[in-house]
Amino acid sequence: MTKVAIVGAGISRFGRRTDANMNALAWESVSAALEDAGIEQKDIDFYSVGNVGVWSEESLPAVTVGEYAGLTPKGTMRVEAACATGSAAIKVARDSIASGSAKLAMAVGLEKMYGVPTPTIVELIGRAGNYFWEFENFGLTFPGYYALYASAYMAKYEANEEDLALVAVKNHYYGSLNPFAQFQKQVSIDEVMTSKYVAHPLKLLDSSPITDGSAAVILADEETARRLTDTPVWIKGQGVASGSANLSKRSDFVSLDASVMAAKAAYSQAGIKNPVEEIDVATVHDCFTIAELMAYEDLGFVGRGKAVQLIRDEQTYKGGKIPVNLDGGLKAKGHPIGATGVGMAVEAVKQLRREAPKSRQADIRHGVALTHNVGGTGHYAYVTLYGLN
Amino acid sequence: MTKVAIVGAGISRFGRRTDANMNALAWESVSAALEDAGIEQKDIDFYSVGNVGVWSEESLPAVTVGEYAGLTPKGTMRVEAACATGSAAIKVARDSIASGSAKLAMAVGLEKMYGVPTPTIVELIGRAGNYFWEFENFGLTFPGYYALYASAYMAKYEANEEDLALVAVKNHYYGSLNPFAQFQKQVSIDEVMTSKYVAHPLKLLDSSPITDGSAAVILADEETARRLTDTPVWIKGQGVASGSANLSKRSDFVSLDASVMAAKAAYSQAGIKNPVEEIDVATVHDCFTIAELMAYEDLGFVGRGKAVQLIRDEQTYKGGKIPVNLDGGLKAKGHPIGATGVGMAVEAVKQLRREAPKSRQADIRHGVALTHNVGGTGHYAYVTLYGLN
Amino acid sequence: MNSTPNAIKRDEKTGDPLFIDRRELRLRYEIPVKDIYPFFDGLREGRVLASKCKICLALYFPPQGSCPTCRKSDMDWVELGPTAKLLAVTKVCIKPQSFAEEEDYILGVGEFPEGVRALARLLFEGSRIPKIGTQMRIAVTKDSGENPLYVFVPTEAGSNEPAP
Amino acid sequence: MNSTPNAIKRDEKTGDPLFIDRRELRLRYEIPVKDIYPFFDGLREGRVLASKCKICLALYFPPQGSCPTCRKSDMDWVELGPTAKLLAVTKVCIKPQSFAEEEDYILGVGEFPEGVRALARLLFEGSRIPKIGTQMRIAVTKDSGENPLYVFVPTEAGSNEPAP
Ligand SMILES: [Zn+2]
Ligand SMILES: [Zn+2]
Repeated sequence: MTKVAIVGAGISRFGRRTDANMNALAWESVSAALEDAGIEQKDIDFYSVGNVGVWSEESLPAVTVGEYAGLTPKGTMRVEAACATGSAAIKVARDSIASGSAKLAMAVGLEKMYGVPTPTIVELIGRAGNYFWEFENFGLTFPGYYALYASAYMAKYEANEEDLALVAVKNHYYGSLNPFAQFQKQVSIDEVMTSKYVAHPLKLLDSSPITDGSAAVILADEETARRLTDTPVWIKGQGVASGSANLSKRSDFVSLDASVMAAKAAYSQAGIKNPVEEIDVATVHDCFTIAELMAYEDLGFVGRGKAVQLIRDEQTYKGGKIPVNLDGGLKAKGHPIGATGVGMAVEAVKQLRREAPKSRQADIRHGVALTHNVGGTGHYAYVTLYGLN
Repeated sequence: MTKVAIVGAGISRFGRRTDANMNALAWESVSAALEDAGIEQKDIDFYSVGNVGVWSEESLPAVTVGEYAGLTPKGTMRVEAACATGSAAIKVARDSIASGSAKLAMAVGLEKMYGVPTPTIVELIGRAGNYFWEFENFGLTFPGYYALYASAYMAKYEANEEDLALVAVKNHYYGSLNPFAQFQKQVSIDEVMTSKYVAHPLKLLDSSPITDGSAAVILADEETARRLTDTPVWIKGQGVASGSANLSKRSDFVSLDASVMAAKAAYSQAGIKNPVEEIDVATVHDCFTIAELMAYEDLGFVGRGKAVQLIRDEQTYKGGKIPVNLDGGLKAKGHPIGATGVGMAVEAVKQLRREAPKSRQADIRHGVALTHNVGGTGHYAYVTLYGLN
Repeated sequence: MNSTPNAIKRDEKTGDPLFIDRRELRLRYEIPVKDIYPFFDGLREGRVLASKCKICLALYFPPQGSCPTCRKSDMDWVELGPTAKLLAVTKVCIKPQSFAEEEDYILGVGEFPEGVRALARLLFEGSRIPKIGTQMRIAVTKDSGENPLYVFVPTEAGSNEPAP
Repeated sequence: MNSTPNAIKRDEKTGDPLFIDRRELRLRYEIPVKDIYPFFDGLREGRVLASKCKICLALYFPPQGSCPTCRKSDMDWVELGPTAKLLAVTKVCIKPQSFAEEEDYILGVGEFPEGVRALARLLFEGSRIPKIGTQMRIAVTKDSGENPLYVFVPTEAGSNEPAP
């Protein structure tokens, strides 16, 4: 495959953004990415826009963002892969280049969730999955999906709610160091444990928030990348897999098969044999605390049932065996659904270029970062490896 | 660019499909495409699903279709480019192969519009474009968009409503010969002229209908294609462009700039110098009769203002200079938004393989077919050239 | 601010001006069920039916009208249950808008001996969350609109929970 | 069919069974307008304002708060009009659900001498559709909810239409 690199990255402030409409919100990251790459809109051959929408007013966001940001008349499309939408947008931009149809492409991730009241957002997220057999009949919610996994995981591996809380404590700690994060404050185990149940056994502080935000990356072919920058961040591999729509089609509830498959494919493409040894920093899909624990195992950071020990030992903090979510993760940085995967890529770029604030900059030894972006509850999984070489 | 070919194509019956839910509707074309290609689901490396949705119940159609059709756990995403969604799905599948990340990929186009009542569908289509400045304030509808173009085109080139009607007469004639079409009956000029105004000067019979339907194509790299079939249909070029979201940002209303740009790019990639001489058959985006006339000019079939003479002279009928929409077009075959572009590809494949019914089979001399798929009113344009060589 | 146009309000927390859409979109879907109609027939008779491919004998729940392996639409309809083992469970506390009026409810995935699984509400005494591994019985009750709906209930022998 | 469950109805044309969703989704958006608030201020004063980049002088209508060329958010606000030339026009007869109560309405795109264009309703006597090329005047009226809204009306000199 033709080598493709990220040559520009930008991100908006995440949070409840009543000050910016969809297009203006996208522009914050698009302009930052153009600035970072040192290029103009006319240099872009194609752009993809990752947006789930329905909670926001524009039904053709790729076009409205393009007009606002001066990207018209470039070719474009919108993509959706639930909460992995941002990574799907990166795949489309990358394949456009790798196929030879573009030299420079942009992937924009965008979500404006606070366009409707919170109960409506809960409704809309709940409808994802299999509508008739899960939502229409039973009112299964999105936290409910992950709560089902948490119930089975905790029963099988004798984990408890305090173990889940450790993930929230870590990610809020790093969120407190990230000025772009939605929650820039630490939380204690007690605060997590006394927060209200959203879907038993998951509590409010086990959950990522509702978020508005955008992120953008600019991708280039090898020649263009080397011309534009001394520190291109190469996409070394990307694995993509899907899981059943109906959760009842899954055979167990302790692991996301799609994550396992996507990781395997990405490692194989990137030549990674021992992830913990060869990866400097990872951002994983912690929409709920249980999701981060399952990710440790699904990505091969530890064996089955060993994730709890990894977080108890603080081995996923900076300086640990495998630092995870040093940007605060979805949990504290926020989870603007369509932007999340692109935001992960932005973080990978900053970490690999050693541009993160010192307090949360990982030790870059191998020059390899991983992003793990899950759509729904393993309905989609996109695992991507980024590298300095 | 790596050569990519279509090796399997399938389509569902188009119409008001109260007998099939979204997944079952998709399965009709997916199973036909698998059958046509002579492969099984496990052979597919990646599939894209083109679906606009909101009028239908499933918000993660790529996943629910995958589960129903036995495509899980293959990698997937949903794509959207308004009415050009199907062509965007083909781009994603093609680039997946051309980039080397897949050998066999499927593009599925799907739309179930009759999931809600007609006034709600009119509302949802109207909201596409720029929501606040066009819909919220003024209630501009989708037919209204094209009607604005019709008013300017007719004024500038002294065309009249009868000229528009000629397009409807032609496409209904071919629809009457297509058992998969929504309208399998001819209409007279009188019937078109006496049908009610939808958005002046466009009438009901100037307009494509609301449609449920699906279509699927299977794409392969050169080696796989040659192994699977003796008649691969190669993608010779694909141009992609966009137009402003706000119609008021357009400088004139007689041509879709995005179509012109996309055609130019596609012709350049495919080495087409004189479209009318080198293309055997075209399917163009006739969501309204005016759209087909503008397409004749935007695609370079005739000079500016000459489209009316082309249809008056019946030169876009079978046997004419450039046969257009021998499947009935969006006008009579139907326009299931996300499926339309894939349905165009299916028609190109059948025409090039000389598998269309004799009464509407074009004379294949150069082995080249064109599809022109517009999203919104030139908000997106995808022009694709297919060939036997 | 008196002179703010009607359609614009100030956000309570940030004070930012927000234009309040005058156009409400209401969506209520009509979902074709022709190919799985035997399921609804069964439900009315108090039975929960899965579809079974006559060719490869694959069992589908939720039921579907075609078998993607055989590419045929030739299905038998077979009854599930009565017992299933609880694989995963939750109590939904933050509810979607359209379930806002309901009490917190318990949902779980039960696995039948035939190998298929179903998600359904759990109706156990006192809204108790049963343990993973509990044997349950599938039953048909009615939803608030008098439509038949399947649920999991304790087995006739009692809760039948695994030892701690 | 008496025994059809409540939630299932037969389609009137095809007789196919359709499950009628019990969950209605209602959507009404709140759209941030902070960066273009001067536009709404202007509208209340009867003026239609475009934003103009202080650096490159590019004019934006609909207005936007940032200039994508200069990558700055430093805008002047300038009044459009009063006259514009009609470039394209339609009368909307089949209306969306949320406009169902309104009479058929006329919409057109007018081009201002400054080069920018606007889409708006046309209020001409007798709901007449004016000819392409007609000179019009932009004005501010109120929508049914008493919110100010811009429209095109005949110029003060009369309809000012081009000769046929
Ligand atoms: Zn079978
Ligand atoms: Zn400027």
